[in-house]
Amino acid sequence: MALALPENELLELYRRMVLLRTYDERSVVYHRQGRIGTYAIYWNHEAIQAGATFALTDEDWIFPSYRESAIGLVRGMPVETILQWWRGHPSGWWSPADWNVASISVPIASHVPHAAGLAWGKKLRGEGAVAMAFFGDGATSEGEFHEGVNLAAVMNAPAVFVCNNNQWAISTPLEAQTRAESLADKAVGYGIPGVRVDGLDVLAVYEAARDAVARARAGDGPTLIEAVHYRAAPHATADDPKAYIDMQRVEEERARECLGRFESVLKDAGVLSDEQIESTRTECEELMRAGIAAAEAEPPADPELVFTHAYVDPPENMRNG
Amino acid sequence: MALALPENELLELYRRMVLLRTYDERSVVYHRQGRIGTYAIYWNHEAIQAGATFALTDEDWIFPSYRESAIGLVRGMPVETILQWWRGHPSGWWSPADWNVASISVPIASHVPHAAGLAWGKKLRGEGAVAMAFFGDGATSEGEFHEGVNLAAVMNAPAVFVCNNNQWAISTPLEAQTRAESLADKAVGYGIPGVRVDGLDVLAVYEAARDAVARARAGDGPTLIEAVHYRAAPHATADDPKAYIDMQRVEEERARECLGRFESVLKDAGVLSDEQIESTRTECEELMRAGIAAAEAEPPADPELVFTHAYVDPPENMRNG
Amino acid sequence: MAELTLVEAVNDALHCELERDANVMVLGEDVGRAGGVFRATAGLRDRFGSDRCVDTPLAEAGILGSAIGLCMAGWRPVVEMQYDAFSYPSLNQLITHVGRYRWRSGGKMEFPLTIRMPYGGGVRAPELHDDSPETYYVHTPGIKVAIPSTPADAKGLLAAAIRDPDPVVILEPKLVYRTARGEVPEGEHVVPLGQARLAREGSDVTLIAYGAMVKVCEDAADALDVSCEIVDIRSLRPLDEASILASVAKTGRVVIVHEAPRTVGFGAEIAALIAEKAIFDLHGPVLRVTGFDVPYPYWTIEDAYMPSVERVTAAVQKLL
Amino acid sequence: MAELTLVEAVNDALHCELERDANVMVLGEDVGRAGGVFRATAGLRDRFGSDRCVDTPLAEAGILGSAIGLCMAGWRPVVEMQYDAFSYPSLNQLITHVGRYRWRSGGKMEFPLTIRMPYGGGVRAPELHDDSPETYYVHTPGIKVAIPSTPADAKGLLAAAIRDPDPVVILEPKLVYRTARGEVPEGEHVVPLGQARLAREGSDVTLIAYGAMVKVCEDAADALDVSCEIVDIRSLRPLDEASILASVAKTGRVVIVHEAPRTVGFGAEIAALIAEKAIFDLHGPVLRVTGFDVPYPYWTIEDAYMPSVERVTAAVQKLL
Ligand SMILES: Cc1ncc(C[n+]2csc(CCOP(=O)(O)OP(=O)(O)O)c2C)c(N)n1
Ligand SMILES: Cc1ncc(C[n+]2csc(CCOP(=O)(O)OP(=O)(O)O)c2C)c(N)n1
Ligand SMILES: [Mg+2]
Ligand SMILES: [Mg+2]
Repeated sequence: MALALPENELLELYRRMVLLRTYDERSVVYHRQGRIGTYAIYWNHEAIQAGATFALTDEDWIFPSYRESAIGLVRGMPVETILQWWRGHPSGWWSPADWNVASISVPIASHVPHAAGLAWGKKLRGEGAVAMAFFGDGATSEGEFHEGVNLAAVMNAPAVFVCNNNQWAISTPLEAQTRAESLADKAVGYGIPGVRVDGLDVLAVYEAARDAVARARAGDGPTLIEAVHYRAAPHATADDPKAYIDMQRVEEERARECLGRFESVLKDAGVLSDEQIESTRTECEELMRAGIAAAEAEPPADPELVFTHAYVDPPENMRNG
Repeated sequence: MALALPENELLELYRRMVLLRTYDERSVVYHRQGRIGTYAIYWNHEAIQAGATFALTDEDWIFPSYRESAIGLVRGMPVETILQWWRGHPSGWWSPADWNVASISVPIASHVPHAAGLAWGKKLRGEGAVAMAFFGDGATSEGEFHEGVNLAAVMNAPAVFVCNNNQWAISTPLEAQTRAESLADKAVGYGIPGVRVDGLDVLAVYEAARDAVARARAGDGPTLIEAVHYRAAPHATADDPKAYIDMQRVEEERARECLGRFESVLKDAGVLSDEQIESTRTECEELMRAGIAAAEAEPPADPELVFTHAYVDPPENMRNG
Repeated sequence: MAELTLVEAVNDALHCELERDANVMVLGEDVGRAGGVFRATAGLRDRFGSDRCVDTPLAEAGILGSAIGLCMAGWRPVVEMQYDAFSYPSLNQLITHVGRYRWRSGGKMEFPLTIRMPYGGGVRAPELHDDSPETYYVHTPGIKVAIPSTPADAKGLLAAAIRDPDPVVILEPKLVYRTARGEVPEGEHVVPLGQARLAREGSDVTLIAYGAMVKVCEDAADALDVSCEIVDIRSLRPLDEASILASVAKTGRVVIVHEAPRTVGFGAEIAALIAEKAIFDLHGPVLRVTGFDVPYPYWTIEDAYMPSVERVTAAVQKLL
Repeated sequence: MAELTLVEAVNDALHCELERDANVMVLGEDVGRAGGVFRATAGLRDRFGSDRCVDTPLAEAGILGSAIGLCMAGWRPVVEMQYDAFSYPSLNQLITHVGRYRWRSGGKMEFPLTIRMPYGGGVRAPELHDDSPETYYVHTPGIKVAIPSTPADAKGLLAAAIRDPDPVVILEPKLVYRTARGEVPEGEHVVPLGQARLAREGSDVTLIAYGAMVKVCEDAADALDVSCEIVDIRSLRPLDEASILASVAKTGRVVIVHEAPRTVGFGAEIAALIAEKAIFDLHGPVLRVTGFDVPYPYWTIEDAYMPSVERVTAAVQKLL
């Protein structure tokens, strides 16, 4: 079958997936080694993150949750920046304006209205930028998801809402989260298109995002994309899923993981060789080695930073304590 | 055509509509006379309020918004109790447990989760009660509407959510509230039935509610009912719609009002005579006269009530100020 | 100079600031077609268009959250919350994002948004149209809070808030929206945040208040035959500690007045400030006349809840 | 008596109270299958069934709002908020309904619900896992608030909250969830709300704290060669004013310690209480050692934000 992208782009997309995968796998190791703090594992979410963002230009904005903490990598954000976020070091707090990547959103779904507002605001200015927000299946139960998507729809804002449906919210399964057939169904209530794709098929995710971005740019408003897969790793390094997940099922899911799948697609299409696989992986591992080294080489943060940046123009009594 | 109810029930339903209508029309007069405070007019919403609640038994709970302030009348709540609420007199605060009618909810949509919880809690106890919540079209934009309906759906709670779609939220028209074709569409995202009915056809509303209540009692969970009509009166006594509504349209809508419509249906069916119309109206006007008299006869509230009821077991310093 | 009511002054400020800066926009429930339920935004939609005075869906968290995104897109949003108690659904956005986003950006981005709302009791309204939520706002890091008591300050503080690079919450005392009338400078008028107003000079007792309680203090002062100094705080954060401490040093007697419930109301912060920095200036206890730690009551008895001239004068007499 | 950690004591209390009263149920995010992200609810689902220990959808306002309905249906819900900062989406329900509904019912209905959550900093966690939200709760009328610092109190105060006829918020200091170990009475154990705990007797200075800051005060007292009395407030509302005033009368010197930002933090209320009722007992200013009015920092520098032994001892030395 003909693939959705030219060869060079397929290889770039592949590189991004490998980079994200490498970042994730190394981070779990770094955590075990005590070199980073608690970390939210996104193993097997790479097809969604790389595929959806591949439909964007650099003018477009990305609104990640903690699950997409490393998504800035697709924009060339340094590995060490993201590592520092997980190391609790201030140099991990990038400026959204530098990368058009919003800060990692920790409160579930609370960034959905931000994406709606950015998209709306850009449209009001006649600037073409699209906003793409990432969130999970659990996030769709939050009021702020509802208010944000509805507002974007009403404002006809150029936004793309990508739901990473990994079927778990920590220990809460999807059936305890919603009674809907699919999360894409929620789009109906907002009067916008809802699309359901295989979250492990990077090209399917890309195509859905490409069409959604095209609609947004054409002035046809937001789209909700549900990328369905299964969380095949713990929620985070602190989490032990054995208590609530059938590990057998997890094993099966791990076997279906998205990167290997894309590799075989590319190999079958004669686009990717074992040498390229090898070199891409080593290149990314190199980046990680350099990244963690750079992070660890950074001097400890100046405690004075407790006070800087809270205000442009701080109240005198801010330091009283 | 055959009507959905036996004659005596049709007449009782009619009486309730007249009672609600009379309460509303008299209240606007009382407000002009300075005998009650600001008042949220529900003129032409009576078919929804009387029709939907007619499907309930007294064990079932009603969760009204300010727009359904007088809905307790269908349960026999004294007129003066509701008048006192609008007069800012403490005797207007009934106990929900006495009537299975929750307190008037002022924050939009905030009572939707209460109805979900009550329905769920009754089900857990094996008690058959259904919870019916009323809210407006604007309320469907609130996060608490979303969280409440979703939770009720997940818990398979015996709840009926009645959206009074009068197409305005104060001055905000429906198209600025949602991009959805209909508000009933929102049910899809919760995996529950969504039903759209003519909010001026009391029997249509009743039948939709009857079916929803039957589903709830049968253990099939919640239903969202959208009752479509048009706000043919100001939002409240304080509001002047001329600034934002086409008064021509309002005139047309007033001509289609729901009570007269039900009267002619009943007359055509030979169920209702002019004498009965006359007597029902005078009976209700009598109730109102007695009600306002009783309210005005009540001694002014004891300022001590500022402190009573805040706690079962109040902190000592509660009265410090 | 024009004589305006407080709410007219708010409207005047909005006209001036939208005129002055094309990045300023107003959003909220019923602010456009209706011009606001108190007419605070009247005329803006006609004058500046429906893109710069926007009727939003009924969703306070969505409104405030989208305002953060609007800031990222280069706008200076002025958000109206229709009433005090209806701002609560937006508290999560306020606390977790509005107050923290600039810090998150390493100081590289600004979130110059303004949140304004009518607040306070005494207006004979149904439940939840009477709250004084200033504690929820001023306790939240990253936020500034101002409360005018006069028309001129209502205009000047709102202008300052809109121009301020940080998020500012303006609480407008709805009780005096139409009864507070006064001279208001025409055109641009800015009252810097962080400066208290000496509403009245005096020597025996210092009355500290803000919003609608300033008038209550003035009436109490008139009713008393002691010399009362009245400090109108105006800006809760940044707080003008110097003016407060100077007045306490002068009088040695303090009564703090606010409508909000007493426990950790803003009066507690003022009292703590004095207990820390002016303890040796005091001739007696620091007294608070406040709302009580109970739900705001039914309006027929709200006068028993609201700080009154009687309660303020009684407190002053205790100190003499 | 068994030696338990603070979080084990919470779990123990929940087992006892669900056993004791068939109307008590637990609901929240991940409280069932996983037994809570801190294991505070571990074992409840197996023991009492999935109807009495419920994994809810991810919706804090929906959770707290439904708990109000559960009360109307005769339940005594115990709501877990997974973390301090994740309780904010439920503040609208808390302020507009939880604190007001009994009053609305003319005192005829009870809303005996409990909201419990881990709170506070120092745990080396990502953003928004470190907040101290007590001001938002204790300022809200109709709500009671308690904060344990020992395992025995964690069990006893939670039991008291669950049995209390009014809504109670329990904030559990997660910093010492596993490091605070101590003897905990087996079976039913209730510590009445409204009673402070004299953590240590002393004569020169009174240190007033709660939660994880009690330990900081104890360490500071050990480091100092002055006699420190330590009052563990335990219950912020109802507040044990008598114990605080008695200690101040004895020492005349006060340092109040909490993690929350300073402005209208609970320390302000304590200072205001003292400035009103104990002004003539004081030998010096009332000092506060608190978090700062800034967003809670990145964890590598959080120690510069958290009140420390050094900051407490420095404050004490200022008073001598
Ligand atoms: C408002 C809020 N409530 C609770 C939490 C705690 N929490 C962190 S992750 C998580 C589950 C999120 O599940 P989902 O939305 O499916 O995203 P996923 O983690 O599966 O990617 C929860 C409850 C939070 N971060 N924010
Ligand atoms: C949370 C909240 N925000 C704002 C308001 C102010 N307000 C009162 S009624 C209303 C419009 C409600 O419209 P809708 O939901 O359609 O109900 P209707 O009044 O048309 O019956 C608004 C915004 C409120 N009461 N609560
Ligand atoms: Mg998930
Ligand atoms: Mg409406």
